[in-house]
Amino acid sequence: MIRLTRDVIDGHALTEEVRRRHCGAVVLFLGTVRDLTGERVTVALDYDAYPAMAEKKMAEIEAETRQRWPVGELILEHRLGHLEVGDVSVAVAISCPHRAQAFDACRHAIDRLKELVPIWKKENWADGSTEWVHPGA
Amino acid sequence: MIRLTRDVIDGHALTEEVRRRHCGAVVLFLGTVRDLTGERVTVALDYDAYPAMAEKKMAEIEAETRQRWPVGELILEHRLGHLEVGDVSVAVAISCPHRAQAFDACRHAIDRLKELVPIWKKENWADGSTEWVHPGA
Amino acid sequence: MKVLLFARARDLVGADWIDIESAATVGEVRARLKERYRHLSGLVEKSALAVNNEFADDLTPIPAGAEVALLPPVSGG
Amino acid sequence: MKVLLFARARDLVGADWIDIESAATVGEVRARLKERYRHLSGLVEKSALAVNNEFADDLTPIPAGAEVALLPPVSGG
Repeated sequence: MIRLTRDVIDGHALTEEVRRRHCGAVVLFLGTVRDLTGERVTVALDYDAYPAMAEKKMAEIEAETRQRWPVGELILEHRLGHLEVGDVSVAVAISCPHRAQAFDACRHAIDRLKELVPIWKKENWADGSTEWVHPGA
Repeated sequence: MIRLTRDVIDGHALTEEVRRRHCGAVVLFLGTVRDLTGERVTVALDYDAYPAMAEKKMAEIEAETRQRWPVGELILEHRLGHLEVGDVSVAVAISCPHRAQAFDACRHAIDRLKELVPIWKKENWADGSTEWVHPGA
Repeated sequence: MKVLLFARARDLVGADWIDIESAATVGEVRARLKERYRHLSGLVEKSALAVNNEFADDLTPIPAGAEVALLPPVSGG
Repeated sequence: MKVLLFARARDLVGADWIDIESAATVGEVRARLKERYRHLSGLVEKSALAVNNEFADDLTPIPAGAEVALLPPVSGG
């Protein structure tokens, strides 16, 4: 399952949603807004997306992850809009029969999301300036 | 922080406990009681421990993990006693500045726990028989 | 034809999308964007283009009525 | 001297610990356990021994008053 949302991400609900009787391992990844990037102080982030394509890419990542690992359940959720330091911006919850599978599959899903999904963040630095983050550009 | 407990493990509380402003990544691992091992059906597990040594080894694993990765906070918790299918037997919650660190450190901690900590499980099979699990013995 | 803009590209142009002369391929779209919006050209160079919600290389043809978007390097997560 | 037992070893003996003649090293403890509790010997072979809450190889000496434990292969998690 994949979701784009403007609401608070509830990691606990995701974790409960993916638990399965035949799965001995659950892994939850939460990406949270960090207060420091290098030496610069972040006070908030704004996330923007190309929603139709972002949902399509997230669905492809889900399908690809299920193809490679015996996933019980998998949820990929990304929040959009204005987030403060400490807020959860992205969550991946997954269950698999065994732990190596759950770790590998969870990590694959978040790595691919960061690489492929058209979502962008804008830094709100402590000095009042803002800056879209475009790695390599 | 490490804990042996006979109570239900609250993964959500652990996740909240480890979140830190300078850490952009939180990983939670939950080990849950699976209904199948190969073709055999489990109805419950009993966990026994050598408590003093188990706590010592868990504390060593925490220290070793903190030494190798920039851990914000780390909690290792293992439940003892009688567990039904679906119950959480073990949890590792961890925060780090970046996600690769959090995944690697979490996985290291649970791998080491399974290798080193004197805790044993007894299968309660569906046919009414029981069996201590001693890999390789 | 319409090209959707996001993030820094949208801020640089001051609009959610721009209208350019019809182009047959993604490469032509890229060339027109660089020609017409000079202050965007550095970013266009580093951006991907999407046709109907799929990443597309410069040789990809653009079907009639396709949704075309300029995607600066992503930073979600 | 006392040797703590766990899991299958405890079930096989029917006690939380057993008393054996004092031994100078872990290897001697292992040998005595195998000698005295025949039905335990296969498991002793595969088990670790701990002295004062630390894994100990057969050459490890046993200090006076040490806590000694027989640890069958662990299966926590």
